[in-house]
Amino acid sequence: MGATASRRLELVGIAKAYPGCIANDRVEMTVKPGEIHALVGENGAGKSTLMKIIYGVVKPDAGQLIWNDRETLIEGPAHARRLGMGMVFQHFSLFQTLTVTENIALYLPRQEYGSLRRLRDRILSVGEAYGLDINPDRHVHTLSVGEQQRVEIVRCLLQEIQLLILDEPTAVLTPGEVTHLVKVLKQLASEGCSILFISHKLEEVRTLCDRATILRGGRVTGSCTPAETTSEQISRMMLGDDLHIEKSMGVGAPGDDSLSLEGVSVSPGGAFAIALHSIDLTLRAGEITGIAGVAGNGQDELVDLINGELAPDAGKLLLDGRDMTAEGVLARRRAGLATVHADRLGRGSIGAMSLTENRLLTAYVTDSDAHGFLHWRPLTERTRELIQNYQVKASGPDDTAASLSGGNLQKFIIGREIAQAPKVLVCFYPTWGVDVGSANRIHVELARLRDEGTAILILTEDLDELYLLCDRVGAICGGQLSPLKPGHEVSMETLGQWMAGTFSAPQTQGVQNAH
Amino acid sequence: MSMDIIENILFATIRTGTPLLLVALGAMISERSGVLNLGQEGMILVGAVCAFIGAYTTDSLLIGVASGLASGALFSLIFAVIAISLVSSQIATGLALTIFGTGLSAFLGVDYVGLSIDGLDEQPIPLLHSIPLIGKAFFAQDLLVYGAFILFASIYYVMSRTRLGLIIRAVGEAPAVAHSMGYRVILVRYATVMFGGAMAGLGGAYLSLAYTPMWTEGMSAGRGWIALALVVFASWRTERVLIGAWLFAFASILHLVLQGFGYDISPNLLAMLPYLATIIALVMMMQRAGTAQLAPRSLGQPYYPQN
Amino acid sequence: AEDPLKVGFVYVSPIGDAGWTYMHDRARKIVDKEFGDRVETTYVESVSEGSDSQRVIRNLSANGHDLIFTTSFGYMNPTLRVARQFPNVRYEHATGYKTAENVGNYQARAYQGRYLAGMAAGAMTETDTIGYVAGFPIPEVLRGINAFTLGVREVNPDASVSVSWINSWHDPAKERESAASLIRQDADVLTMHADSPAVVQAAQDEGVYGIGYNSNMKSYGPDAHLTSVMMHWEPIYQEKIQAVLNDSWEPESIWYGLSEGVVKMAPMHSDIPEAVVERINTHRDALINGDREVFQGPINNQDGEEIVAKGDALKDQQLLEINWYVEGIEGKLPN
Amino acid sequence: MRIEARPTPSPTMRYLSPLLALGLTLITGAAIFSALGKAPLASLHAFFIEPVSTVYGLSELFVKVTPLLLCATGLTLCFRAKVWNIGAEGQFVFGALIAGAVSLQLADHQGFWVLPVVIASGVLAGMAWAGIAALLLTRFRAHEILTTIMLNYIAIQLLLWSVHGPLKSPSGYNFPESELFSPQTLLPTLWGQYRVTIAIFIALLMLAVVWTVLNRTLLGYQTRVMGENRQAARFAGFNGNRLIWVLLLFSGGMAGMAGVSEVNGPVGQLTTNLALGYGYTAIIIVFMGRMHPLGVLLASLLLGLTYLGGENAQMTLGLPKSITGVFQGLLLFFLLACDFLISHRIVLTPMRGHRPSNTSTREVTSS
Ligand SMILES: Nc1ncnc2c1ncn2[C@@H]1O[C@H](COP(=O)(O)OP(=O)(O)OP(=O)(O)O)[C@@H](O)[C@H]1O
Ligand SMILES: Nc1ncnc2c1ncn2[C@@H]1O[C@H](COP(=O)(O)OP(=O)(O)OP(=O)(O)O)[C@@H](O)[C@H]1O
Ligand SMILES: [Mg+2]
Ligand SMILES: [Mg+2]
Repeated sequence: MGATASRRLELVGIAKAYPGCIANDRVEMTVKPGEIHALVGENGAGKSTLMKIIYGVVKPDAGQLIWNDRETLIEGPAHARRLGMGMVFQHFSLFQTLTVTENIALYLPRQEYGSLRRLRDRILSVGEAYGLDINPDRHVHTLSVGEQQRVEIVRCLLQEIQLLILDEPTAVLTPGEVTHLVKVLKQLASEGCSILFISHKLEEVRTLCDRATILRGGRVTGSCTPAETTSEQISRMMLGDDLHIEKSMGVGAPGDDSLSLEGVSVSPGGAFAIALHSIDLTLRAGEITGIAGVAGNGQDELVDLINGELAPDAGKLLLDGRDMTAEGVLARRRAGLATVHADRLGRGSIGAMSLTENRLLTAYVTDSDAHGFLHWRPLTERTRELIQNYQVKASGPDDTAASLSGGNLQKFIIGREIAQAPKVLVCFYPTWGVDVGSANRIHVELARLRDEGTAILILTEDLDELYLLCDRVGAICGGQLSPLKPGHEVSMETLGQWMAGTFSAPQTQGVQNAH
Repeated sequence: MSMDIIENILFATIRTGTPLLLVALGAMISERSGVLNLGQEGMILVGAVCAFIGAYTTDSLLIGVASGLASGALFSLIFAVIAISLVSSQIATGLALTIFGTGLSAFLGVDYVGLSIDGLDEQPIPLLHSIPLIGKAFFAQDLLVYGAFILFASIYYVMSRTRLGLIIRAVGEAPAVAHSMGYRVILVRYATVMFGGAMAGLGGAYLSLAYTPMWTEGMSAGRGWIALALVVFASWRTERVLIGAWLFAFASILHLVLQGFGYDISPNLLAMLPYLATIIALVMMMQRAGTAQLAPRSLGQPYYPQN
Repeated sequence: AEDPLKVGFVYVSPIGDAGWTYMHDRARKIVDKEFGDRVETTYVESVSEGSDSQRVIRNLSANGHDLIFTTSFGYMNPTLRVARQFPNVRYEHATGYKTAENVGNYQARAYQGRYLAGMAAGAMTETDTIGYVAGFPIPEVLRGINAFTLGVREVNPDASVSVSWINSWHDPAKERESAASLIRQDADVLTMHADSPAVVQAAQDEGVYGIGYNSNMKSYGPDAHLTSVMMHWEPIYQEKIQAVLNDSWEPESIWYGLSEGVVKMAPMHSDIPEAVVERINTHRDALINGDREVFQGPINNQDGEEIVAKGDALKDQQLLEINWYVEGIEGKLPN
Repeated sequence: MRIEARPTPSPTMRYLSPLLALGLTLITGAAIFSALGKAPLASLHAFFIEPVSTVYGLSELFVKVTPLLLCATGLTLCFRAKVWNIGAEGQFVFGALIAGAVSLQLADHQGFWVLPVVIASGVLAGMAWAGIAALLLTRFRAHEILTTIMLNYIAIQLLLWSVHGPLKSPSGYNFPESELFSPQTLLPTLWGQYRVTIAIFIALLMLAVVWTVLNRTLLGYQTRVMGENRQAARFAGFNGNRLIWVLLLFSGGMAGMAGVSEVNGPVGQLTTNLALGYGYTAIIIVFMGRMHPLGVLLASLLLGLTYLGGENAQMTLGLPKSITGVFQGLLLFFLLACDFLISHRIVLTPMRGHRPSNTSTREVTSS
């Protein structure tokens, strides 16, 4: 029946408001059968919300949805699945402690659930048909991110699928994996399945997609045929004309060693942790070092280790030449280390507390008096300055961290750490989920800090950012660190191989955890 | 030690362990779905008093058991509404449930204190009950004990083999994900909490209809708390709940056994045994494996679907 | 008409349907009815023996009560403290040992009943083992156990009594578990010194005999119930209220038993042979008439040493302080 | 009607919700009273007003409040950091036991130092008892809710053992209670025949200290961060284990002090009945007072009142004692439920925009 429809999906006047913001504002769009349709837009433009509405996870406040030419009210995800939709969420929707088969079983409707043994066979055969091989018996937490995504896709393919929604599927993949995914998607489209594809990577959109719809502030601001449009033009549609982006960040002038890891190893702390294998890493003053890698390859552990939350089993950590291996977080902060964690609301800040209190979270090292008393007035004043200096959109120091948008909170946190004039700054995903304008401001600040002689380490998945900012680049995979080389000496392709665990140096240890 | 004595100790262990088993199984199910209900003690008491009133006024033990079950489930609904729908602190709400349940049961039971009924009788199963050593313990008990065995087996089956069990585990693991897949997290949690309530009510019914067929204020005597500890000890695994319940039951009758053998240890010191045993068991449990990963990952965290 | 005399009662537990507080309240109702308009009674139940009791007693005092009965041992010191502040109010404290100008105390010679019950038990046991579930090892309880054992040995010198301590006055589950454990040790007659009828119930369920305490516990074990040692407080309450009405109240320590009708035996089980009942009755009459005492020599302690010589008997003071077991009790005395 | 999350918690509701909860409790209470055949207003009067309508009544309220407030003050800090010390009861009992033992030892000593030594011993004992839980938590990661509850039962058995054994009064006819403490070991009362002791001032003082710590010190800040987000605390370099120790020892010490305030106050001897559930009630108080010192003070007064009210209702109305527990439970439930209104609001307007009709699938007239 799907094949006869002229429109697989049409949205008419879809609107959705959250308290305090309008996520979707009278959105209209059409998707044809067999079409790969991109949805692009800045952070918070409402892309994910729109997809969730289509998939029935979120109920719209107004508007109609037309599915295969019939107006349809999606009652919920189960209903959407019955209609032939599948969705891979931006933040994966897998249960970490269950096996692949169990995860997929939960996804299927009751009548299709059958026996787990039969389901297991089906998973294997679908995987084979699309080149998506996964071991159905493994627990999800033992899978790499790429494998987890395969699970998500496979479970959509178990049914006869007419529309596959992918929310930023490539953000977490190595270049090789992206190539493979593209192949799978093209195969699917050729079989008549429509694909809705969200991505911030405009080049990808241009090569893969037949059609693109651009969202801004919840509204459709245009649509285009990506192959015939430049990335520049698409950016303008997304962000408006008044955007100014600094294109170059200059280069660093490396000085003395500030932080050195010498043969540091860590055994996995829990079922979800990755071991680090004899990491050697030296950061130099006035230089930015960048480490690429797919999430979950040991970045968390590396950051925790440097921050002092995780004690190494072997090896040494030197800060400014002093052996700090046995010291805790506080001692390292006193010695001039600052860390920006990827988990903004989970670790970097406390949602329910005011910005003043949030600034104190790391500034207490310098800002409490000798007797352990706090004087709120000067603390508030300093917070006000911070908000001004970094153009954080907030009404004042008393705002809670949770009331800030992701990008603004990130600016606040980075500002907080920079204000402490650190000798070493570790930045984990400095611009994750931050829109282009704010990201640029953060980049400029980092470059300025570098010029003032701080040693900076950046861990990111965003290769553009990496090449833009970093003097030396490398990658981490399965808890092992690739060689670090000046950015211009490492091609995108090499870096991709490093991210996949193939380092140019001869391999001795197997990489078990990631793949 | 003669066979006879061992047989009798086993028998008493199973009997004493039954209310713990019932309550702990219920608590385990609701914790598996991510809800930590500290109101077990209150639910047991309400179950016990309602079971007793039901049985006394109608002269039917069956109605007694049913009212214990139903009252426990209904009573837990208060918790469900406040902690699940109104996203209150589960810890505070659970404690409130215990306090309220203790008061309410005493209040309801005022006119029933010390009244007597014919409790549940033992129903030996032909042939099986004469198996040496274990026959008496497993096959010469009352119907509620057999009921507990059956419930245990069903729960084991449901949790490990069925889609329902999978859904409960999924909800406890990541409620937001379960919601996004179309599972009614709130409904599941209501159901598991009420199931927990029903089991606690049944545990209460066992106390007031079989174990000591009468109603007395506070007759749960801390069993609710011990059941909660058992769940942790069992690391949320059905079969370990059973073992834990029996171990604890044994520890708690140990002082009677020892007195029987004429050991001269202060009964007060012996009465500490079960609690000490619980602490030691907890510590050992934690040493063996990080419970952080054994516990359902959303345990104790309120979830409110947003859409 | 004259204002009625206001009499207050403070109870340690809920009144319920059996047990210590039940019997006190039963007595209260009897005197309330008997004195009619001349007396008005109030009670407060479940008053914990900690600092709350003092407030409750004081509130009763301040509310115009003229005579207050505090019916649990733990009320002794609070009663004395309040009494100092209310010299015009009279207080009667049950089971204690202190008196003051306006505080008297009263006790029952329950041990007399225990002795008779022991005779019944001794006659009915076939295993020669009798179980005794007991709360705390205080003199009151030890007197009961000793008297009971003396009664047992009076009719059956081979029998022995096993005591199981539960460290609680009221914990039916424990009482029952103890009973079960005693039965496992071959006991075929059970009695208890605790507040609930759980032991009699257990006896009924397990098919052995049980002896009740405080109130008549026949209804809890129609087949098992040999008899009960019953506490009837109404003679004391009558006497004390009358004394206040007559303005003749004195702070004294009274210790009433079978003779005054404070201790009574419930009807004997029909299984008990006629001859045994006869013999029990004879002993009862002797105790009432003062022809004999329960603790009259010769009495040996557990180790076989003679404590009371033939012809002697324990004095009240010795009874109040008793802290040893008589011969025939299994196991050691705790602490 | 529809419920929606507020963008930011409502400060007005923060103050209004406890009042609303109190109102609902009173209404429900009145309903219960009339269901029991009592005049609702007179009953409420007997429950909430009469007990404190005399100076003596008021003084007794403070007698009741003293141990509650002391326990609750310690728990406030603990709970702020989400360290769930359910063991104030055991810490209370153990503090009382040791303070009692020391009081008995010092029965024949005179001197200004006697009372401070008694107090210190009780406080230290409470700390030691809480220290066990701290050790089990920090060293073995055994959950404090469970260990502290088990320790409560153990402490009570220890008390029973002591008063049946080593601390039993030699002249007390073997009854399970200690000698009466001699006067120099007792906490001085404030005035006249009333039983309020200086411990109430200690409680109020410590409450002020807790307020200062929470609002004005780094320690208090760290405590609050711990409670909001353990991972953030760890990330920031706060020593979680040390904080757990500090908080548990503090609340244990306070509970121990509460024990002293009771045995060396109105009770004046060790008995088997010291554990009246103050430690558990204090938990409700802390939640009712939403972990704020002033709220805790108000809540302890209110709950203290429900106890006196329960006794009074028994005396004057013949209501069963259990009504107290029922009232406390109701109050807490209403409070927890009303707190929902701080973060959510009820919108009475119909939903914005139109929604597709109820038929799930319907042909669209294509044009
Ligand atoms: N559950 C929610 N409650 C309140 N506001 C929400 C909720 N979910 C999303 N929003 C808001 O709706 C807006 C759109 O969010 P959405 O997630 O759709 O953005 P997006 O385009 O997917 O952004 P990104 O590129 O960062 O993924 C944002 O301002 C967001 O803060
Ligand atoms: N779950 C939520 N509940 C309530 N409000 C939310 C929620 N999520 C986001 N918001 C609000 O929506 C607004 C936008 O949030 P969001 O983090 O998505 O910003 P954004 O538009 O993506 O900005 P940025 O580009 O800086 O990331 C914020 O004011 C935030 O307070
Ligand atoms: Mg965003
Ligand atoms: Mg998105």
